[in-house]
Amino acid sequence: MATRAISDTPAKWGDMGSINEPIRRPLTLDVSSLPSVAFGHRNTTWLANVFYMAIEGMMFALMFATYFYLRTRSTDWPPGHLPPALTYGVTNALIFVFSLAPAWWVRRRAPEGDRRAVRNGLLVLALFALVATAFRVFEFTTLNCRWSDDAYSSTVWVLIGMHSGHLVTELIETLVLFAISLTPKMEGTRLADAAINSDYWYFVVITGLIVDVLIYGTTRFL
Amino acid sequence: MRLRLQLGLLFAIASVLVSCQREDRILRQPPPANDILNTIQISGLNPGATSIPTPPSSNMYQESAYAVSEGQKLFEQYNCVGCHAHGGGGIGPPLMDRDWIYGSEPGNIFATIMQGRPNGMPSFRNRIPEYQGWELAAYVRSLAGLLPKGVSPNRPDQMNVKPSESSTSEQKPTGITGVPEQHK
Amino acid sequence: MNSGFTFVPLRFLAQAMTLDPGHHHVLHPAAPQAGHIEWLYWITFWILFAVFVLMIVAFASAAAKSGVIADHPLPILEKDEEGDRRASWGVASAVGITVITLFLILVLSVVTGKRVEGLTSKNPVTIQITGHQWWWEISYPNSQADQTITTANEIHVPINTPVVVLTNSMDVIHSFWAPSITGKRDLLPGYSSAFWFEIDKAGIYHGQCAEFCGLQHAHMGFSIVAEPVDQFQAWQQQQLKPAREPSSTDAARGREVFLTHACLMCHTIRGTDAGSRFGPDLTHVASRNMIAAETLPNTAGALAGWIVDPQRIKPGTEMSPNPLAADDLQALVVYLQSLH
Amino acid sequence: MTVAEPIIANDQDTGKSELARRLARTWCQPKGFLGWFSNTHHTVIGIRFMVTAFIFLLLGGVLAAMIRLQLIRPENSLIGPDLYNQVFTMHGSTMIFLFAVPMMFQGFGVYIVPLMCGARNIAFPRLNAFSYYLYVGGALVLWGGFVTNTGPDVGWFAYVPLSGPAYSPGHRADIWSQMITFTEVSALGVAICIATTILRHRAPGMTLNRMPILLWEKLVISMAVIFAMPAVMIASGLLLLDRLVGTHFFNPAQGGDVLLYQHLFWFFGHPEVYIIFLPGAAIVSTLVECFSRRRILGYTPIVVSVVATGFIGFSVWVHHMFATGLPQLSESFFTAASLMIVIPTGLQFFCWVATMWTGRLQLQLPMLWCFGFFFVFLIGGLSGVMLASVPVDLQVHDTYFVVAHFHYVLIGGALFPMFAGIYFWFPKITGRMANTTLGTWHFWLFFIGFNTTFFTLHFLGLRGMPRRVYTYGADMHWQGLNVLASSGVVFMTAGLLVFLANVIRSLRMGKIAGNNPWGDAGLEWSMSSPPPPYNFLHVPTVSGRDPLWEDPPDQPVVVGLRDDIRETLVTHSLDTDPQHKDEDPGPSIWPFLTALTVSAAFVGSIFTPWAVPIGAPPVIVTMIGWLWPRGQSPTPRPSGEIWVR
Repeated sequence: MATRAISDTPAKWGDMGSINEPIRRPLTLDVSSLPSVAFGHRNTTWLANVFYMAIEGMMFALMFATYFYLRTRSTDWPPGHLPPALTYGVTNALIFVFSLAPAWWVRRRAPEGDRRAVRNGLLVLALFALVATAFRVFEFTTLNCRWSDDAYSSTVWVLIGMHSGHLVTELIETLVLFAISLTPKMEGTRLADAAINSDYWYFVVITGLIVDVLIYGTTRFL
Repeated sequence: MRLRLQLGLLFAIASVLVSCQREDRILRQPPPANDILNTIQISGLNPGATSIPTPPSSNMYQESAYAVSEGQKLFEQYNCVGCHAHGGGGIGPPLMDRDWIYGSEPGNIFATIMQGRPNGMPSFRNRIPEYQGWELAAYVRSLAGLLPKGVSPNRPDQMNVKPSESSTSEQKPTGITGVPEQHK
Repeated sequence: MNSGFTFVPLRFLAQAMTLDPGHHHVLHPAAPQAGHIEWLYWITFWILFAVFVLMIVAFASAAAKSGVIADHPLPILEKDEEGDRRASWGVASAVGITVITLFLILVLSVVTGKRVEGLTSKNPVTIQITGHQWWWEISYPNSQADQTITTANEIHVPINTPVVVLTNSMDVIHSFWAPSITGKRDLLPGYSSAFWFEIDKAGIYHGQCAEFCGLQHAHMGFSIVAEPVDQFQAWQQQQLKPAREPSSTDAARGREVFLTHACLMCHTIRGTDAGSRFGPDLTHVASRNMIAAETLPNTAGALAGWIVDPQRIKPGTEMSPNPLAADDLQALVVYLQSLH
Repeated sequence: MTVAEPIIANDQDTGKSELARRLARTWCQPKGFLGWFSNTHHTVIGIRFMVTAFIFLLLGGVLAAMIRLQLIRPENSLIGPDLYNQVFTMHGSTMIFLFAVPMMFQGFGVYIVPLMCGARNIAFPRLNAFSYYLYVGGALVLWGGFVTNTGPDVGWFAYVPLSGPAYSPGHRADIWSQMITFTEVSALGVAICIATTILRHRAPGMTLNRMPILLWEKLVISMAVIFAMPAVMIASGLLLLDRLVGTHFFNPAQGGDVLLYQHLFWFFGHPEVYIIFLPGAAIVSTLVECFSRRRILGYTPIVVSVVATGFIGFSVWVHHMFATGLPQLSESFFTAASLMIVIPTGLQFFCWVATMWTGRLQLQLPMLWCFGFFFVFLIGGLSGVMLASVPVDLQVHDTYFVVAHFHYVLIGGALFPMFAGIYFWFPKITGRMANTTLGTWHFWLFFIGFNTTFFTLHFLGLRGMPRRVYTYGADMHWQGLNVLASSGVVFMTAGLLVFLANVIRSLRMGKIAGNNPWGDAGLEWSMSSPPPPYNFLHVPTVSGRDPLWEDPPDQPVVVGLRDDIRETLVTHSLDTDPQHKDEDPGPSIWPFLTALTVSAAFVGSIFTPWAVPIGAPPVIVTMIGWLWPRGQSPTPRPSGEIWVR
């Protein structure tokens, strides 16, 4: 399947002649030779996804700010609780790191039009997301606090809850894309969507790691 | 189809009414009405034998979120907490469970508050106005989950030792600007 | 005023223009701090007024100079490099003037801020003000517990003496504001903050809660009674005493009513069994000018009306209605009015 | 693909050519009851946004009239404190969340941005339609609550702890918080659509330095929305959690903090002011240019100042919190920042004056409204300078002085430009001119009424009248001024009635407008009025900042976009080189269904947390229905086509 960069297929300006010459006929910019699918930053959905991540990232940033703001209002941290247990949290962090591999794979193979690779990559990614979600459920049981205990506990629960929301959303999205990839509809823009899905997974991983640092790290070392 | 429309309409009207009642801030209390205030309960052995007092208008307090929240405030103010804790019980019986020695109807609880009961429950007759008795009764019933969810206080922290939402004694002073040095 | 409502605009305008007593007015300062702020207000006002006039003149003359009347769109003007360059210079210098003006206002603001917050005297009076829905608890803390004065809604201060105010709130956010004295300060639950003021003219100044705090936010006033130091000390001595014993049978009966009804569930009268802190301290209630957080004058009639049906006067107030028998009510009012 | 027939310019699109017929067939929107809910064309959704928002302007106005009526005399018993608190909360929330942002940002933006860009539709039209339905859902939740005595009564800012579980029993504050979620998701959705449209669907040749100022401002506002709205969603979300599941974010007894809420709220709240004001300034810039009959003077400084406003707007939020007693250093910083934001706004004012000064000003009806804006917003801006100073602010904060100030800023910055914009684009939207005589009456009635009401409030504030009081004592001597203020309501109401009469009359018998009745330069005037469903017969190209004024008559047009599927052109964000072609997803009922399921989950979560797990599956199902690829293009795309990596 032929792939060519944009610079190779410039839109053709019709013969414009000189502006000063009398007008003979309307001039045109012929775009019929332009491609109808774009990968990477040229894709409009990619841009929307960036905006979406900006919104979500802003929400996470504000929750992080809330966490540190409430930290200043208490002398000991965590106030009257044991820090959350490490087992599931660290396991999940490792899962996140390893899950970058299939995401990277999908992102790389999608522009090649390699539907089989994309399908398999999505499946592996979905499995990673599924395992991470399962561990997340256990993670909630080892936080050593209940959200209704005090402000610290509420923040911890909401931070990890917010991230779980993203995790589940991403899991569903990956599953849906996987389902599409089993049909012949996985072509063109859908492949681009699969690549964008990987971008979003990176975002989920990065925010997840920061949340882990806050929940497991700052409670021990701050 | 028409039936469904009618049902829908009925449901809409009902929900409007429920919502209006639930949200009503009862600022003007009806005058006291119950003779029960002046009858004296001698023995606790025949609960409910005498006439149970009835609230001034049915469900007025039981279905108003405002009344329940006022009851919650009074529960703290009048130091009910001292014996019943935040529903968990202590010197007095717990109020969160479903065991009722003197009955669980609003009227029973109202009578308990107003008349007092043997073994420690004091009488609040003449101490608190009647409507506050009803508000307290409504709140106590909400502790046991006997009220609709939309009415009960939202925060499930009855068991917390600290007051639910007020300032504590240990506070961080802040923003002290322009105060003489010796005060800083 | 209620009955005399007429549509005579002139009358209302005339009334609007009359000077009120000047005890609740940003531009009628009675204290150095409010005075500094008034000075800043006026100097900023005149600077900005000049800006306003200049801008309006600019808009009007632009309209007058270039305005044409035509129903159909006129042709587009050719580019006029020279005119645009001159106009750009105009814009640039206007921006420059704006920057200078703003800088001037910033300096004035910071300087005034320092003057408002600076304090020289070393012997302040300290007052703890606690906000409640919807009244103010005032206390004059002292290291000895029995020397602490607690009162409500009426703040007595000596003149020409700095007063340090410690703030706190028992429920929601309130804001302490006496416009003739100084700017406002929020009373935040969970925070205790402090500020100060000083009054140099004796008088009674009005203040009001300025942060929306619920149903009766409108009726949450207070007053500041500024008096010479000796009067203030006399007042302090009086306040320190326990409540005076009833001197008549009516008053004695009134005390009985107080102690056997709902009153004692919320109020304190030092020297009696009533010791609850949920409502204002009534030990010296008769010494205050107003009741119900500056809503009613402290007269027998108003007091009786307030006791019987406070919800008519302040709907939503925490005070419960007390349907007392007429003679009980009479006695209670006599008793309360004897508590000087 | 080449177009066989001769190419006709956009401004001669009579709808009769073969190409026009084919495009109309391809881009047509479904009809009928279900079709109404499936429509995804931006002009339709934009008009719906504007009409709905205008209805809420009227409703909010009724509430304002109730407030003024209650305050007309001391100790008035017309409206009790309970209802009054609901009324002023509803007034503020309605005007900000249901009128100002949906009208100025969403409505105008959705309608005008694709037309100004030279695009055939907005980017992500389904997301756009979804945002509209969600906005309506939020509006219905808020007003449904109000008519069932569940209207929020905690102020439009809903400060904790007053709005917390202990002091706001029932569901009134929950309704407010959830309305925020609805309207903010809606605004965020539209922000993504508008920003993407501006960055990806501009006509070839409309490089960044040729973008109309209005597009610049829409881009900046979209960014401000994207970065500011999450703050209020966090604030209201945490409030909701505190109220419904017993978290303690704002409970001082358990380590929570009441000021945290204020920081979060105003971190959104102040950029919000610019989100409301910048569209107004954009309209004024457009109109000043058009009616001065010359290029606007100082294009680059204006653009820079708009961007600067967007940035500085994020660093002034603490001036809403001076009275909380923050450290003096931070007070000085925020005073300086608040003063600094005057500079870009002042610069815009100077550029407008200079443009008019050097131009050939035609004082037509929309321009009259612009002059109203100059006067009113100037006063608001100047009193804003006073408020930036901490000592003055401590005196007049939370008084009627501030009420007067922000009505001058918001009505001046949004409502006056809005009417200017309505009269200006009315011919484009409806195809008919609005009546000038009625419009002039409308202006003077509204202008006089507005100033009577709100200028008076300054004095009330200085006389110590706090905001949000349901009544006041006769001994405060506030009645005279209050009566004067209330009398202005009569004029404003009369003005609005004249406006409605004007709209109804002009829709039926207004003069036929033609393509470009004002002789403006924007691309939106190049097609017939109202625009055809495909907007542009040919996607235009642009060679100057003011296309219709500067472009030669033989300015090239884009050919080669297919007319049998909804193909759109994607260009480079900076230099607008054509990059690739995209396909508009077309009408769909799924956005509406998704909005329904999302609304159900949001509303349910007020009553029980279980609504989230129970409500999520229907949301997921409808989302999949929305995004699932279905159908085939009428003619399949050639296999082995060229992709861009």
